[in-house]
Amino acid sequence: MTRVYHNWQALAVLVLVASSALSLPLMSGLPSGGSTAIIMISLIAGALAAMATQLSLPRLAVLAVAPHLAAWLLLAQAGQAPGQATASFWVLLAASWLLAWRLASSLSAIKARTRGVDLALRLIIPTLFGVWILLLWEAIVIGAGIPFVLLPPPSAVAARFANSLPVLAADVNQTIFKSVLIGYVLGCSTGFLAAIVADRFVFIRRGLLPVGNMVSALPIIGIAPIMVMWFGFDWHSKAAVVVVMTFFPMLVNTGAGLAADGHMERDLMRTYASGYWQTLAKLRLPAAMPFIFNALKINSTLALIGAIVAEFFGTPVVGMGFRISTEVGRMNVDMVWAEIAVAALAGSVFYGVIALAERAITFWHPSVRGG
Amino acid sequence: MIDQMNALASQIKPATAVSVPVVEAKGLGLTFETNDGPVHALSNVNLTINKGDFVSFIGPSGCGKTTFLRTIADLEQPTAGTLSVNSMTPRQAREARAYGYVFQAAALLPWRTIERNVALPLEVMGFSRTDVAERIHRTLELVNLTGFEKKYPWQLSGGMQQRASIARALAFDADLLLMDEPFGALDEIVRDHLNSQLLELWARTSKTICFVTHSIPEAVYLSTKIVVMSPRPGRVTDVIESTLPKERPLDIRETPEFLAIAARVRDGLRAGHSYED
Amino acid sequence: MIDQMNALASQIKPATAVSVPVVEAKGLGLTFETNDGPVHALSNVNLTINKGDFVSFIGPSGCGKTTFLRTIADLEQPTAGTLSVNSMTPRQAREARAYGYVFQAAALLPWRTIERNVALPLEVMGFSRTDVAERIHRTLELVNLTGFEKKYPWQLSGGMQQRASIARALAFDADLLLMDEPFGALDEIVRDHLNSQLLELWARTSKTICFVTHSIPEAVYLSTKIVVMSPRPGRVTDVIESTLPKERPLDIRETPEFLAIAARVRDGLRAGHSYED
Amino acid sequence: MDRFRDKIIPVLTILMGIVIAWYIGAYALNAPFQRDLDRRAGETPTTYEFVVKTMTQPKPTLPAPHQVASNFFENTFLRKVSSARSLVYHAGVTLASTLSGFALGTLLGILIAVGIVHVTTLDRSLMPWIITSQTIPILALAPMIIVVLAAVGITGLIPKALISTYLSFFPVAVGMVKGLRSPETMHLDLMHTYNASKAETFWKLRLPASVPFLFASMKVAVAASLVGAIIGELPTGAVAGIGAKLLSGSYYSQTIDMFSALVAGAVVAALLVTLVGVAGKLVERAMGARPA
Amino acid sequence: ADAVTLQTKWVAQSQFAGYYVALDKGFYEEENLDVTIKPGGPDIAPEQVIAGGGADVVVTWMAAGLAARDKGVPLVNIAQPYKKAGMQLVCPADGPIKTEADFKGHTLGVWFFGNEYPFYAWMHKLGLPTEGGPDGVTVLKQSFDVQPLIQKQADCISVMTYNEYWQVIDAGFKPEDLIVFNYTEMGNDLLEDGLYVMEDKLADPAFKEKMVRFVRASMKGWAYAMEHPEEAGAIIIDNGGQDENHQVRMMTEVAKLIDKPDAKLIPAAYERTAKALLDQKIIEKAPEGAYTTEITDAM
Ligand SMILES: Nc1ncnc2c1ncn2[C@@H]1O[C@H](COP(=O)(O)OP(=O)(O)OP(=O)(O)O)[C@@H](O)[C@H]1O
Ligand SMILES: Nc1ncnc2c1ncn2[C@@H]1O[C@H](COP(=O)(O)OP(=O)(O)OP(=O)(O)O)[C@@H](O)[C@H]1O
Ligand SMILES: Cc1ncc(C[n+]2csc(CCO)c2C)c(N)n1
Ligand SMILES: [Mg+2]
Ligand SMILES: [Mg+2]
Repeated sequence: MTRVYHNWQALAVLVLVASSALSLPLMSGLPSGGSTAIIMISLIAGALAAMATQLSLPRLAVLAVAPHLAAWLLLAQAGQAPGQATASFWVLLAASWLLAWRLASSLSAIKARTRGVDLALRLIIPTLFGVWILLLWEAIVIGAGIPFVLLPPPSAVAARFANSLPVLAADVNQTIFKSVLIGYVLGCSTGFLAAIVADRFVFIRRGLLPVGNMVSALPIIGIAPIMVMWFGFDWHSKAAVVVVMTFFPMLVNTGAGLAADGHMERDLMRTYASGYWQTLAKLRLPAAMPFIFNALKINSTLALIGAIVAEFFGTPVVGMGFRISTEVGRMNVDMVWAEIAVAALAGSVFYGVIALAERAITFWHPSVRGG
Repeated sequence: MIDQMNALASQIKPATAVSVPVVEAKGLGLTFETNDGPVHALSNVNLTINKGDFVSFIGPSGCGKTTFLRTIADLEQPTAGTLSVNSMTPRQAREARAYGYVFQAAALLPWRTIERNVALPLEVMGFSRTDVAERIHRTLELVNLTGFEKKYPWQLSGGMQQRASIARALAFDADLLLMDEPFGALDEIVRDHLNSQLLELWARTSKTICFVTHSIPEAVYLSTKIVVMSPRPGRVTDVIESTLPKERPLDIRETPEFLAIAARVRDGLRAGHSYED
Repeated sequence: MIDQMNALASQIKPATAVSVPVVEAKGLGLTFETNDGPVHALSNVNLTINKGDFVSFIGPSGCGKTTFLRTIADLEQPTAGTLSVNSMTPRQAREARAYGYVFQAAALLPWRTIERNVALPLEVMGFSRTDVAERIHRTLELVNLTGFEKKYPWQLSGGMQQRASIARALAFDADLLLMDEPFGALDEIVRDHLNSQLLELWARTSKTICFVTHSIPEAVYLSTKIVVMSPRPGRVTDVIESTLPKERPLDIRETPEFLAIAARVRDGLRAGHSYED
Repeated sequence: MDRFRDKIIPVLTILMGIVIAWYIGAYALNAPFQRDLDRRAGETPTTYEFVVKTMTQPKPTLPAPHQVASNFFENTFLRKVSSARSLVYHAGVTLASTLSGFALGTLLGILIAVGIVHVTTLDRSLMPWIITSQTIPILALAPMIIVVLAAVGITGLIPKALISTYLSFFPVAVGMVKGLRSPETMHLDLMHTYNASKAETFWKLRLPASVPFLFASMKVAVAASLVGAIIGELPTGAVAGIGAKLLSGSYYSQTIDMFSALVAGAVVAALLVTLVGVAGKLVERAMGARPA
Repeated sequence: ADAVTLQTKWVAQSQFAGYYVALDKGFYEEENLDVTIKPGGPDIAPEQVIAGGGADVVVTWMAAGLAARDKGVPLVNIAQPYKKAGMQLVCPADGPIKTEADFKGHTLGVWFFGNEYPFYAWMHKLGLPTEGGPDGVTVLKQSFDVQPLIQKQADCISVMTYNEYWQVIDAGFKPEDLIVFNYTEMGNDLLEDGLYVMEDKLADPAFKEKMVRFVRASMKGWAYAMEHPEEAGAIIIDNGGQDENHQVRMMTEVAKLIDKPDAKLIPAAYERTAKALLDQKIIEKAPEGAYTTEITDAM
């Protein structure tokens, strides 16, 4: 029973490869050749290599090569006759994907002995996942012949990306380094200061926190056109949207964080007859750090979205939001996706930097200590 | 280390006990208002603690031991009677930094190393840099934590954390020590060890110590005065003045005198006890 | 309630102790791999626990008591030697639901009432509805919690929670009880009370009990066998067979025989003790 | 009485402050255009007349609170609910896609969290991508999504709901991963000693333990879902919904209409968040949580 | 009845009155057609919709249509209801811009999303760079309203004769307060709202015949709308339009652009449009077969 459980992907691959033989060729109108044979053989080899509860290193190596070789050849086939994929193409694609899954699960089962191996696994496994999303996307778009203007294949996006670096750089400069960063810093810091003020004066706290809680649930993005009206076309209005979007999460989270220190710790400071600012600096702000970082993380994605969407309502002719909306109108869908890739990349880096800072600063928190 | 402390203790003469009241409670009462109705945590407590006393509080769970200590520390406000600390209100005493408090849990700040934790009250109270360093060194040595200065609390065992929190309360040399079950998390041997160290310290510095415990032998071993409390409402049912000498080796615990006091405490305890808790 | 149990106990004859090994450890070792390097929690432990034994484990903090119990329960995997439970591997024993485990903290699920908490293992093990109801009733009565069935854990005092967790471990009538400092959080009076109840239960049902404690009197009072452990690496330094009779009134604790055993345990303990923890 | 003093008065004071700031802002922002108008018309009004004029423009840069209030009142209470001019109607449309997106998103989030907690492969490979997914400006993609889905014949409520789903699954997934991992080791060990299966551990331990996390993240998710629905309505041709109202308002610079649409959005948001909060409280109460 | 889905370029307004009137008055039904009109919106590209199969026929501007064709979406113009372009650039008379010579160094508002081509063609003709600086013009992506003019964020903005121009007037400007650059009058006009279908579908005679009926009914709708602007406005409001008076006025303005409701494409205008796009390299090769008169000829 457990044997079957561990090997179900491999078994399924064998079944799929066999059944793919029924509906050859891979592309209608394209004769099956040596490449089809290699695909099937490598898949079978991969499946056989995967037939074990614990995978040895050579088996793992075969498993690492097989699905990717097969997928690569499949893509090559699809490229020769776009939109002509037959059932057997899809079946073999599914088989390759199952093998890749098996590879990922055997990699995740490895208990790393050294830090280096652990780090490598931490990077390889999610990368594998990402690579397969792109592979499947490419195969589906090309195999099924989806119109370019609806969804371009990743390869076209990558090509466009490489060819448009100066434009992309200018857009990043406008949207990220002006609107997002400035708005983010302003919004987060004013939100933080407001939380301190609210904490200092009970009356303001009682009034402001419920209102802040309310407002942070509102669809603030709706003010984007109004901000453009008020602050003009350039990045100032985008930064203003970002400020408003990031202000309230920071206010609310910092407020919650300042209430999060233990009663006993607060009593401890009282026994020292510690003053407000001393208690704040030595106890309450450090205790609030996990909450503050939570807001910084939430805000990092909000800021990006806010700035890009605000560019839909008027902008100089540069910027990521501008490019996205303009290039859709020009049917340059590959450029749109290149811009999205940039946004995802920038957003992930932004998030990653904050996450690293969090690890460094809240090193003491159980969630960080635990791994 | 014990040797070293003995040496110290013989150099410094223990202060002779003149009856200066440090804590005076008269008709003290404290009622918590909860949504289930009022909880009478303390009721008509009359108690005088003199300078140099070592007072243990013992009683079943929920009888108000912690509440009484917290009231002394100005962490709770009495709802009846009067309470003075060093002839001041508890609030003035707190603001004069009259006492050190050891909580039941260690309550160390996880983002500070052990030495920074001990430094915390010193920073707040504005001690000089060199003084701080010297005091950290001295108190950590006292609780046997030398070598662990740079560790974070979670890197220490529960017992070591507890000792660090005691060091923190000792660091600024308050004359009154309030200790709420400080040795609850420790095993018998470590407890014995810390008990004797605490006695040494007390004998040497003539501090006044209020000490909450669940252990009868511990109470008897340590105290000059044992306060037995009983719950609902929390009140003092017995105050036992210890007849044991100030010098107490560990094996004093097998003497008939010791056992007699222990038996009296046990009876007092049992009387006030309800098995439901 | 004690009377009632006494009545019960006199009806049921205690099973005569035939030496059937329930737990057998041979050269048992367990090393944790941590990023600071390996921690030798257990090393070369040889121990046989027979059916009907009441075995106490005592030793300084960190000596591996919990780890040993967890290894028996198949919650940790030994890295050396062999361990059998009811002549099976620990894993098979666990899958056969051979034991009940009482954790150091009560570990009640806060969203279940006391009776639903006791029902938890019964649900998992697929007892019938009526059987479940009957067992809840019986075990809650045994630990003196009748009337608190519908209460949530936070509505009970620490001692009552602890008793509920004991009831939960008793509910499915495993022959082997593993108890990790079950009375650590209780005050002396409640502890005495529960100790005698546990003894009654044990005498009546001839269960095998493994019991971790920090209290020397408790260990001596309860056990037929006391295992003294010492740390770094965790190992068994002494196994003391108790010469006390099976019938043990509370005042047996003042007899010379009792004190002699206690002294031997204390010596064993002190020998293996390191003040660093 | 205490509740009044400690809760209501401070909130009212803050709201008052906001309204006053709003009036001042309305004057400041509307004054320049009013000056232009007067100059072109050759009028020289008194200060009082001028102030009144800045508060009564038909298309002000920032409408005054009373303008928004009366517009909101008119379009909410004085119109037939079925009429395309009724804010209730538009709020209803938005609510429908918000709720369906929210339901889908919550379900998806829970499923992902269950997968991540139980399957190591998913845990290792999925988490970074879930975070990346939220850095994609889905809102900027909304028009394309609407078009692409229309190409496969999916129109109406579903595309909007899918955008809401995309935005709302994230907080639920993250919160539930935390929640499902929140049981203490001791409780997990307890289940292990019972030889409980993964499923039993899930139903009896992990799931109940995750309930507070679930409701906390559902509060965030429902707000995100509303944003998704509104953005999804922008490119569907300004047919119906709060987003459509915002769009057609902006299309004709009808700032008053836009603001009252925003107010409607705020009311819907407050309602939804409160509802989730109350549901959470009820569930937790039923589960025996200690009253605060 | 034969189903036809029409995707318009923008939200329901009198710009598309002919189609809504034809639907409302039953002209489509008379031709045995079951027509669905999908309103557009900001950032809905009709070219994308039709490429994805979401519509049978779309209303779009020729520049966008040809650009899409260049990108591999084979759109064919089958009818051209709008004879003249409605785009113009307006500037406040008290501003810095009085003539084309004043543009240098100033900021101009432009609609993007496929509507920017006429503007760039014009600037190309004037030899003005559009990257800003003292010798060129600064371009702003303009929102869908006239706020940039009121807020003085741009020196001139794009308007349609039938729509935004009147919003400027409504905002308190008098016609004499405005300098107007009309693309048609300047001879810079590129063809606007035309009907486009996918080339491969046209190969099917049944589809062609269906389109003949569709265009015929639509133009009947247009003719009716031009005669009854009030009624057309009301119909638009019934279909989700806003502001009835505005829609009626829009209809009368649109009528001027339609001129004669025969939907015939004027080849010269087509050639000019194609050339302007080629000159700016918006399209790479001269379009071939991008229009057909077969449908309008068969009407
Ligand atoms: N903040 C509070 N609100 C309401 N009741 C309280 C509060 N603090 C304590 N009590 C109640 O007051 C009584 C005394 O509590 P206290 O903590 O002083 O007991 P204790 O003697 O320290 O018990 P333990 O030995 O368990 O620590 C208890 O019944 C407790 O429930
Ligand atoms: N999961 C683990 N990883 C690493 N080390 C561990 C782990 N669990 C226990 N240890 C170490 O193993 C040793 C034995 O621990 P164990 O919990 O068995 O002690 P114990 O005798 O139960 O102590 P206590 O009386 O404090 O409960 C300790 O040094 C502890 O730090
Ligand atoms: C984002 C966006 N902005 C402007 C236009 C321009 N436009 C083209 S036709 C039309 C209707 C005329 O009133 C308008 C405003 C657009 N399509 N999309
Ligand atoms: Mg207490
Ligand atoms: Mg232990």
